[in-house]
Amino acid sequence: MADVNYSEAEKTFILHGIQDKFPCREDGRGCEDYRHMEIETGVVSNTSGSARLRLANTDILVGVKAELGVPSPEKPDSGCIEFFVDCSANATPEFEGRGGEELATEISTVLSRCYDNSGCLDLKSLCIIPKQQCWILYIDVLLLECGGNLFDAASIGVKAALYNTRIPNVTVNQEDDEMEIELSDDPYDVNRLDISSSPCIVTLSKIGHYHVVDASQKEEACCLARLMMGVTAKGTISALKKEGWGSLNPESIFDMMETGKKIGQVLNTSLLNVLEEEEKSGNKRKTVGFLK
Amino acid sequence: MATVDIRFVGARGKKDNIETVEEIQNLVTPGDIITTDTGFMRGHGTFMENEKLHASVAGVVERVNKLICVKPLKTRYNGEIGDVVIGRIIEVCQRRWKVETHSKLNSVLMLSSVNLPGGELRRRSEEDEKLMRHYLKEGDLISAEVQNIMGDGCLSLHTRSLKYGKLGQGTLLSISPSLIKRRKTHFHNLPCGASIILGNNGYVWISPNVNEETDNTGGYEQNLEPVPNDVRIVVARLRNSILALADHHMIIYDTSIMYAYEASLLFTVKDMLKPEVTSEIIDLIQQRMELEGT
Amino acid sequence: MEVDRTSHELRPMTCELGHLSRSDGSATLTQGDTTVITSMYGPGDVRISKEIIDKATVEVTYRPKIGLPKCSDKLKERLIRNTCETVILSGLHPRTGIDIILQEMQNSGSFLSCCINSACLALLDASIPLKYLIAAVTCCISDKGEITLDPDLKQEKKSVAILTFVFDSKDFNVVTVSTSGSFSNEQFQSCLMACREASKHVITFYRESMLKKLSKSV
Amino acid sequence: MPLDSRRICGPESTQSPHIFTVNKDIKSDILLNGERKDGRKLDQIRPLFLRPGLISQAKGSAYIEQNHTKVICAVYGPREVMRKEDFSMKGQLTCEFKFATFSCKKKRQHQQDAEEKDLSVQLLEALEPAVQLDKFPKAQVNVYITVLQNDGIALAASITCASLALADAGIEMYDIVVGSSARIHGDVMLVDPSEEEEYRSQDCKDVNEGKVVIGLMPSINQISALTSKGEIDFETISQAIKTCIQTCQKVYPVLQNALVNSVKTKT
Amino acid sequence: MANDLKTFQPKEYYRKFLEKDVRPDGRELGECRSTVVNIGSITTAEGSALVKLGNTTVICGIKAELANPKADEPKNGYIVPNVELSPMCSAQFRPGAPGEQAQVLSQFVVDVLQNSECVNLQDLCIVSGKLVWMLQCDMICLDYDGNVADACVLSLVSALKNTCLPKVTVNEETQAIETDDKITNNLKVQTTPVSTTFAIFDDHFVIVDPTIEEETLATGIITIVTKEKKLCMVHKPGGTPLKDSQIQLCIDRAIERSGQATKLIDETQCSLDR
Repeated sequence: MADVNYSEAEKTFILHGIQDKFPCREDGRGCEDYRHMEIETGVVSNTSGSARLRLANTDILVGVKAELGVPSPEKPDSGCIEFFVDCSANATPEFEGRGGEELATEISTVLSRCYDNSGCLDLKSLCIIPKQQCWILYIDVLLLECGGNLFDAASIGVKAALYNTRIPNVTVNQEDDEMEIELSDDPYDVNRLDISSSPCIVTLSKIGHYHVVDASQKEEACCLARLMMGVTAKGTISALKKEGWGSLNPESIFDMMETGKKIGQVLNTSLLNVLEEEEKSGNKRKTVGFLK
Repeated sequence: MATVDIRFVGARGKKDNIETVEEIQNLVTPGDIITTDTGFMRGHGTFMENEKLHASVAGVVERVNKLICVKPLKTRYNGEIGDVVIGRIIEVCQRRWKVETHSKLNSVLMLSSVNLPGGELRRRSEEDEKLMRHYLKEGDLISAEVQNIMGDGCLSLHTRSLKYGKLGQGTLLSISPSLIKRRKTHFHNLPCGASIILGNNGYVWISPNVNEETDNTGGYEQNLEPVPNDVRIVVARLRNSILALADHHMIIYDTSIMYAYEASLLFTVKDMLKPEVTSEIIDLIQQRMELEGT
Repeated sequence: MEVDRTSHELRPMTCELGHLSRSDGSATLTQGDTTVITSMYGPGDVRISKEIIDKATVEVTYRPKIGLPKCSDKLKERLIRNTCETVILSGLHPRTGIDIILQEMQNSGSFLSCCINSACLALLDASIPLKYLIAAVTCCISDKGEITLDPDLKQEKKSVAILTFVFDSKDFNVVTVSTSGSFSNEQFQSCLMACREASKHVITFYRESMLKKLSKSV
Repeated sequence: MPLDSRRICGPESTQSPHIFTVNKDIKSDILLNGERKDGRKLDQIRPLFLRPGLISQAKGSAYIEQNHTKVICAVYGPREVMRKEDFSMKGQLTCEFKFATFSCKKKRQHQQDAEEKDLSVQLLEALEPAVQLDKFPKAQVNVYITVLQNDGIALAASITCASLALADAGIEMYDIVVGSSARIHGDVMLVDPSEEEEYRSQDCKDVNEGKVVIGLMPSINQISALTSKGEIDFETISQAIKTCIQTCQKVYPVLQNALVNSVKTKT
Repeated sequence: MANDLKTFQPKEYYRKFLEKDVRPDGRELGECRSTVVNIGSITTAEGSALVKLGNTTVICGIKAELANPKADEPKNGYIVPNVELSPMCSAQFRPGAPGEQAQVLSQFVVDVLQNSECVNLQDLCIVSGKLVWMLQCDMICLDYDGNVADACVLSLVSALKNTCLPKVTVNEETQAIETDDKITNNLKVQTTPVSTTFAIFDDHFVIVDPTIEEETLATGIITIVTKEKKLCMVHKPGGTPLKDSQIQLCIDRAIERSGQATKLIDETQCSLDR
């Protein structure tokens, strides 16, 4: 990430702001407030599902492409989901060449770990013929601009894109021993994914003795250790990861987890509400796309 | 109490460009012929070809007597002698610091052009050279004045006045340099309880009020005491006000900032992050400016 | 052990020296149909990371006819490099680099010895100070136990073991040995003897080639 | 995959014979009548064998064996940083995590795969808080981990092994990091799971199936690494973390002992 | 004092010892370091062995997989040996693709396997032209204290002797591959190649089983691989020219060593079987 060296005094200013009795962050938020988010689904026409998320000036585009493939031998009766994150050099010149690779693999491993259980996304429903044919969901996350809190933003984008995903209906005809697959080409004869229990990542940044959500880039520079949690709408935790070069007291980890769980539930519900609302507005809605 | 402010793009309020934007005069794009008259002098953003003066950047044509320039809408900072700038130390070198000032090249602050603690006219000893990182280290912010522009466009800075120097607690914003209005003074102690420095390079520094009598020491002694909560809220509100102004391409100077600040008092600081709130604030400012004719 | 009379001789050798204009020394050596081109540069500049304080850095690059160099080529490269390093008086050129590049043109048997001989000729051509000359000879043992010197590809295929020896021109001691296949100690000894005899011819050939080259240039 | 010209290459595609096993045991529950298959109690760890300082060429090294889990670690440095572009007054720590090709049931690749890269990062983040990086400015300490055989808890064993090797190398640290792992199975917690007991995403359908790995600095009571897998509710995961902390505290004296003994034999 | 000489003039230091027919670590010139073989310790591998020559440690693991044979050799299986000099074994190796030394050693092991014919590749055939075994043998060096080549060969041969393959058949009707884990067969190892490396010091001292220090100071290296009483490789890549008598001495020593090593492997193997 774009690493700017901040001065002691600037860091102290942020630190004290969070430690205050009535916490006031640089932009006036409290410790548990997210910045303004805007989301739009169905922005890329040649994907099975897509979404674009702006979280303050973090900008993320997610595309889902469903393709037919062979299930892996270890789990023959379910489909696959694969994450690929691309850190565009548009976001910061440091990502040029292989510069963004490290961050990209980090985001994609955390995402795939969040979705690596059957409760969060039912991969079995993606199987067509066990051992032979299944849907593989390729999820591409493109990072257009970084303004902090990339993990949360990426996971929200992914969830929205999955909500938007439509997979063509498939009928299997059995002739003798040969299985034949027929893809429906009716654009309305489609299946949707159940994302009601898909997780969103909540990153809690430990700054001084307290923790905040949705840290800005400047706050990330002050933070010693972060706890990333994949939280579902039910409040279960699908993945947990401590990150950063500092260590954490067990007590504060439990505190952070408590906060994360609470915020994660709010985040999931608000996201689902917005997505449903957007869908209701239906065809009247004009795609805004990439222009502001 | 946690808040998650999320919405879909379609729910965004109507675009504010319904009012027809006034046609801007003298707007040119690269290659446009500005004049065929050979009596003019070629300034920034222009070039001569076949005895005609062409624009080389997109922007507004400006004329000062015989000199014609094109001022681009968005650009890196082009330094001028006497400008107040804010910069961040990025490297400590031999007898100089390299400073990032959002200009084309990194600016230079010589050890000989800073005030050192303990007297303005002290000689720089070898001891001082060794202590350079002690005075200013990587990451520190300074306010300074452009002393000189070198052949390659690199700015040489100085802090030889007590109002310049290392900055303490506060928050830094970066906006387009062309939005900063050039004024007599760029240091303002605002009545609401905070100070701002409007750097010509587009960097704006907001900090708790400084007492000019006692605090102007060049910043070598830093006050790291916690800032009171009310002041902190003022700083955050000012930050959001300035960003709102910059977002709507309004010129930034002390009056416009104060207007924005006063207009924003209707809302909580947190709400100012929402786009509809900012446009409402901007509307209020525009109305007030029209009323007062500024 | 009987040594086949007709197979006691080496195949005809021809060489061309200094025919590459850009390199400091070059040689194309043909033994039978086996052909190798060697060019060499140096003593010259060397990358700082590879610089050795008290002697020259000898580097050998071997390029096969097709494809990228594989592990087996690396082993060959190492063998040739160590052999060349032994003869070069590298202490005379500290902190410099001597690069030897070998290009396979055709392999029709006894390939390794052709490589080493051609490298030696290139070193001669570039007038690099050497301790002594080296001569490489290959022989193979057939399943009946017959020893054939300087075998071609067909003979190599039929054999149970192939041995390559490199001798110095001073005492005709063994500088390098490389073998494949299995054999008894006695077989090893008789091959060593046979190759040592033949290596003297190689040295004579070097002498003649150099004479030819010098008489041309004079 | 492109042919690797720097290695001896076999045929392009191969298959493990175990895919085709006919008389495969049907995957039963990991607990048999409420007991673990290897007869351990739920909170019982496997016998632990530790040995610091066995690689003669390395600055520090350690070997850890927990039943069939075998991990070896070497530490080199502090030595000069190869790439000098980033100036820092702090030292650098790097970790390379590798499964030996024969260490798992499935054949591993020679090159580091995505999982190994991820584990390298996790290991680094577990160790970094413990190492006093400011004691070797501009220099680098390299930690190399090879898992010779994986019978569960590869990461937790690596964390313990690596911190032991760092201590053996005389690198200044705030504390030793002890790793431990637990398998969550419904409302049961299996400490130190074996390979068979470890969590695999595909054969668990319910909530509260998963695993937790932590790295603890026991004497300053700080957690330096924490990861989990599987969908788990809040109370259970908190309980699992607490269980792991207790396990670490139990293992800690063994580590101390091993280090003290190795110092004794050296002098 | 002795340590200073070792640091500043290591050659002189060694010479002083060798002139008295002893080496700094107390060995005689013709004495090998203590050799330890530990067979079958890795249970995830089909065959494995750990070998220690003094400090030098190499672990070899064999992973068996199924593959299609080459069209021109329908009955031959594959043995794919690779030597891995991981950065953990010495400060001179860096992470990444194998360096020159690792490549050279890998090829050396391939040559030894080929020359000694220690495994008949046809023994690896399951169905001719269809299915054969591929044995991937990885030798990972854990501690690089000289003479890794000998340790690699020793570990590979021990691991091969330890290798057990499950019974695999191809069902003739369905063409499906069927593996039976319960029935395993030991791999047949026909010969026991043993490699012995000598370092030549100062053009006339010949020392066996050199350590890393001795390897760097040596003026030449000669490796002899024997199987039983026969030679299957004499490898001397340059270095000091040797007289015939010196080579002969090395060969005799190598044959002697070969006997000891074979006995060691067999004894370890036996103790395992019991």
